[in-house]
Amino acid sequence: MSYTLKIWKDFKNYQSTCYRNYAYASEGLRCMGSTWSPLAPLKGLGDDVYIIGGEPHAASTAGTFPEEAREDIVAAEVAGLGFHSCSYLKLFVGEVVRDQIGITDGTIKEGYPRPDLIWTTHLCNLHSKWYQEVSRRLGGVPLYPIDMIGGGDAEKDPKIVNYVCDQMEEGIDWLERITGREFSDERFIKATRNEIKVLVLWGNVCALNMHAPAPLDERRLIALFPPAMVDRTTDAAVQLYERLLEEVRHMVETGESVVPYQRFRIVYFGLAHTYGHPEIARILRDAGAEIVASVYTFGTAGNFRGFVDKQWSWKPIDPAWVDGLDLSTRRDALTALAKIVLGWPTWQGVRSYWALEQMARAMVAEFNADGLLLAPTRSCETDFRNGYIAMQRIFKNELPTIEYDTETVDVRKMDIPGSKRKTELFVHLMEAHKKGGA
Amino acid sequence: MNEYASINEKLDWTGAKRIVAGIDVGAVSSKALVLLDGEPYAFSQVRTQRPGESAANALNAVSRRTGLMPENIHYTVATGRGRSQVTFARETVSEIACGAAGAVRIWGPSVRTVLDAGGESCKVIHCTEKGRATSFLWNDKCAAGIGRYMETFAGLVQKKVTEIGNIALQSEQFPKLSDFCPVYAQSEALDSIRSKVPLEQVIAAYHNAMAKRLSILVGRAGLKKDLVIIGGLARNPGIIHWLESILKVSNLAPKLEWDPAMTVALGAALFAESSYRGPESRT
Amino acid sequence: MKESSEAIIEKFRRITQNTHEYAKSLKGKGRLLAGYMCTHVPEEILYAAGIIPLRILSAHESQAMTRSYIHETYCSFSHDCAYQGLQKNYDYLDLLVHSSSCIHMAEAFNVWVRFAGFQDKSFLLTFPHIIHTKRAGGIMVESYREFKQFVEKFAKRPITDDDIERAIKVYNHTRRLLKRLWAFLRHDRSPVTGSDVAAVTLAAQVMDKQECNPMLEQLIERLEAEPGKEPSGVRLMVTGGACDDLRIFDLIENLNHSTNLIFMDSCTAARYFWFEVPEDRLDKLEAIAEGYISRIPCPAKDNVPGTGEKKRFRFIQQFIEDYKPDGIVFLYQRFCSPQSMDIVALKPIIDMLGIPWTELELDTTVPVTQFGTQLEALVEIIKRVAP
Amino acid sequence: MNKEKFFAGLDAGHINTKAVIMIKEEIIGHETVPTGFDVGAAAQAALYGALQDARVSRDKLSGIGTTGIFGDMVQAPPLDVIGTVPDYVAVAKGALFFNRNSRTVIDMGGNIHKAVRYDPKGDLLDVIQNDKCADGLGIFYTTMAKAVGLSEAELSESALNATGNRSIAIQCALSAQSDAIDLMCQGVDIGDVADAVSKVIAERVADMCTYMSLTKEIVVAGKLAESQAVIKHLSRLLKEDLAVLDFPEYVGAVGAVMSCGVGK
Repeated sequence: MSYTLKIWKDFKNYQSTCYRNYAYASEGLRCMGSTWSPLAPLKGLGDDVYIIGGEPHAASTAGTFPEEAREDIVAAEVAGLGFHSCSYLKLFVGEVVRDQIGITDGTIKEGYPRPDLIWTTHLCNLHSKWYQEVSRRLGGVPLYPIDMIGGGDAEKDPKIVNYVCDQMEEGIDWLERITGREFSDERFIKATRNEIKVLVLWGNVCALNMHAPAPLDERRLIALFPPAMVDRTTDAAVQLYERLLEEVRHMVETGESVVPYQRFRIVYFGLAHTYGHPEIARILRDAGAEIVASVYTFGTAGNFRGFVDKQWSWKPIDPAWVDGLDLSTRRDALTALAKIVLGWPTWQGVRSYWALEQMARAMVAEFNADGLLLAPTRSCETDFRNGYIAMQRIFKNELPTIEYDTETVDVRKMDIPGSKRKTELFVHLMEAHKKGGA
Repeated sequence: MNEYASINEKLDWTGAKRIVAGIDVGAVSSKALVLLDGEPYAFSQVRTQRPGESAANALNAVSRRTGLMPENIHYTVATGRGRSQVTFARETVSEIACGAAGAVRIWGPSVRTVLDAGGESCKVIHCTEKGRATSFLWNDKCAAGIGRYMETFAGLVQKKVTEIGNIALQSEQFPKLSDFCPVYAQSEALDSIRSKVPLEQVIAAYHNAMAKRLSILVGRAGLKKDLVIIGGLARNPGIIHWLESILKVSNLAPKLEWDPAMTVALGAALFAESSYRGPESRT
Repeated sequence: MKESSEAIIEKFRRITQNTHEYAKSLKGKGRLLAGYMCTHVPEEILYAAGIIPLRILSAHESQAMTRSYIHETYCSFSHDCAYQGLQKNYDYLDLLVHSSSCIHMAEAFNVWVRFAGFQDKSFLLTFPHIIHTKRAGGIMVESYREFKQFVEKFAKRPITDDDIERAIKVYNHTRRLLKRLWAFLRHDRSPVTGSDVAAVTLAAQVMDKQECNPMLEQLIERLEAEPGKEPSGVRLMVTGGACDDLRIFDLIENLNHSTNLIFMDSCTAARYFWFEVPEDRLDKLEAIAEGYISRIPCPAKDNVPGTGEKKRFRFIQQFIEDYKPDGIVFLYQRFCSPQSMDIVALKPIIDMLGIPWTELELDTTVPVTQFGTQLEALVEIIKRVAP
Repeated sequence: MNKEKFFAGLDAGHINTKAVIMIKEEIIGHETVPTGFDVGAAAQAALYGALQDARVSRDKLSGIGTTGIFGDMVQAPPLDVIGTVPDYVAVAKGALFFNRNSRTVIDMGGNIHKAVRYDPKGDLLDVIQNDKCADGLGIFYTTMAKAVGLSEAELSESALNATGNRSIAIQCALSAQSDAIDLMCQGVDIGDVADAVSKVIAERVADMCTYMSLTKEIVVAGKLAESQAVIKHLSRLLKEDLAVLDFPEYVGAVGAVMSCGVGK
């Protein structure tokens, strides 16, 4: 009997409310940028700060309006964007070009709401160039990119942590200049604690999937982390994730799962596509194979123990640690924030093959995986493509490993036939492996 | 169609003052077009295999049809991807300039955008009312070979390339194929055998996808009206239908009296005509 | 009898054709060699320790063997460079140095380190991904310091400030000479062709600067003495990404129409040397950082915090003003996303200036008739050709 | 004669559907027809063609084993299918049938290619399938033969006689075709173009194979295996001796029979 999450609706509502606030806010501040950035500084400007983030927005638009999404991407290409650029980016810019915005509640608002400022990060080749293009198209929106230098265990490198802190500190002056508002450290510090808390709570939820049966599947995981991406600085967000953790803990205690039939446990590296492409998920499900751990859903907006003396672990961080953090000064808060953000698994893998490999090894071991599924994203300039091919080379002889191309939101580039073929083969190889064959 | 030649019976070359030829050595087929005193007289088309030979073959096809011998031709201009191999041409001009010149000669001075949908490449050309190219966009690598892949696709569905275009008109509803890359589209089409999609729908979907890809190139270059389409794919009603509906334009269908695949060769012939008459004739 | 400019250029060209042979000749002289894949590596620090830095170049050999190491959608330059490692073509290198670069070249570096035996003889410099942050200089100095310590340990000798100052001056000299060479292209009747300048510039990236500089001086001296070549034809400027395939530049100057290649804005051409490191500063590493920040930015790192401006565009507009191109060729690696993000914003500017352009999408192979047609069509448009 | 047990193997691929008729360990008839978007009809046609070739009447068939990408779609009566196996299983069994010492088979089909490693019983040890961008290599080969006006056999022939050493893009069949045509338009000798075409196919297949340890003996199946030019380059790139199986196109179909536990 598969379990139904009680908290599901509240998550959807939280997400939609955030987008509605951004789309329809009559006053207050509209802030745009990768929500894959430290968000708390924005909240130092007040509670009436509404955020829209590139990746989560593009992803949810594609999830909510597949056909619109396809047209958005085409519109961006017609507008001259690169045929091989990030398709999250193209979908996002496509909405600007078409002067409309889709909201997760299923409505489309005519007239693209112009942001007051753009606050974002830069790590891959495109992250901040994305918003340069948006800014250009909207006639020059002030843009502050933070150089998220690093990869590997950057969060342990004081020179990098300081570099990121200094940029945020200057960023705060910039925010005051641009908005003419006074920056409240009190608000900022509160938001910082919330932000870190949510990231740690999500890490705890994910780690519970180490149990068998894993309480959550990829489809739920991909739907449950966006709120943390959209705006994780609020009390509401913290409460959501506390309640989620509670509920999933209870599932584990009672041995329940959203998909109880789990013959094979799969570790997945790639942007979640099984959500948008049930036909692939179905092949796995029919064979009782479930993705129980994935670096994208876990590590994009979640923190774990990570590197402890050069050894990676997906074990969770005790949420109480967050309450104990000393955030008495602005610099304290910035430092804590820089460390937590630099500690995101997805980023540590971007520019460090050894970190990526260690994460994969740890995930396979800690989540007791029967197979490794690698799905590099064709258009992704970050770690959702880097190193993946080499990983197949490295892991293939250790456990059943399959690799096929996928895409974030551009269905035109997905390898549906190939991924179906290879998924069937994957199941076959895991069967054989269990029997002591392949 | 391995060799084909047509002739304007109303004209007679024996009395002509100026006999010039345009040779368009394309990636898939080579065409020759002869002007008599500036009027289109004969046209031929052969497969391109060895560009030099194919160019000659195209001209010979005209000779066989008309008795007009290569030595009777006063001036020849070569164009197309294989133009450098046409040893008997007096000069060469790019298919961009020729496409613009030819299109305006056929469709008139209102033409501003020419979509040349050929066998191996697609170009979008902007031009003046006098047929001078002012800018162009060449297909990106992922949109190469749409024309030849259409032939291959016809083979896979076991139809003639001349008939699939009409079959494509039979369905408006179908599961979409990738409109990013012909190889993906081909693979997805083959995969749709499994989902038992009716063949005419697969054919329609493939045309829709390729037309979508072409329309992205047109949009990217900028659609200035009037738009006309030339090249081999312009003969394909399915492509025309979907281009019209995607780009929201009309009358893309070829003129009855004019084979759009001849347009670039006509342009080359126009260059030959003006070169033969001398610089003063240049517009 | 003095060597003619042609003879000197031929020498440079031969070096670009036989980079391994040339490098091994340096090794024969007992020099240590360090290869690097991205021009953000501070060559001065290596040079100060007596190590010759040379840029790892591709071989334009169409191969698929790297597809099982790097994803399809990485540029052909990174695939080709990775292949050179897997083929052991650079095994004579004592060291492989890289600075956090675009993701594509970073993957090529990873392949060398993981699969081509460079694990224990490689160094990755932490380098800003945004070159214009206020603190970029600061963190560069810190990582240069770490790098300097590594090099000292590797070369088993201390690197003094004087060593670095000497290296800075040698490299600045090369940069000034290259600028003087390029200056010929500004004028009508240039005594040197753009494709030759491209070849010389490429050679300079794999040469010991102490051998390179005298050759450059000689060449410039000869060229200054020579009358210009035939009046220039259509002036074409290249702007884009890495391209070490000289066949492209030769093609641009060997069309049916007379053309001159007058500028190449790319990291294998102008971006490599179009800056100087301040001399005689107290803090040498700070000076180097300042110099490298003042370069024509790589599109992947170009974003001014606060405004989001692309500084690279200022350079390009200046080059257009100074070198007066009739047409522009966007020459970029297929799959290089930072480039395409720049081109989409550059086109409107170029259009406003009324300069025709075309795009050449680079792969390992050169489709001569396609590129040739695109370029001839561009020239015809510039010359307003019509029947 | 009536005691003899006849079995049929059907391999329904993307491009072609192949049928063999076997008695014991002997292939007595075979036939290939284009799949052409009607798997059922193609299967029937291939089967009856093979039966005619074997001079065996339909009712003598004791059973049919099917495989291939659409192997599970030919179940429609009157075909009495006794078993269906995935293409990678069949090709392993088939390869073992043709060569008892083989342990790895490289299968180069019309639209996809793969390599399979197996134990002495023909059971899977490892499988690798091609990347998306490497789809359609067989189709590409056929298209290029047509483009230069040669048969596929002639294409291989002229490639083997090539004098130059030309390269074309390896990104995908599309880029390769585009480059090959570019060479043609430069007036490059057809043999050199053919060689470049064969080389690019071998490059893609060889690269895929490097993911796996290829246990000896290594054999090659699939229609592309008929191209000596491709095999020459493939063996050079893998630095391995490759044995092309007899009837390379029918390895899957034979494997389908073997997989049904018959023919023993």
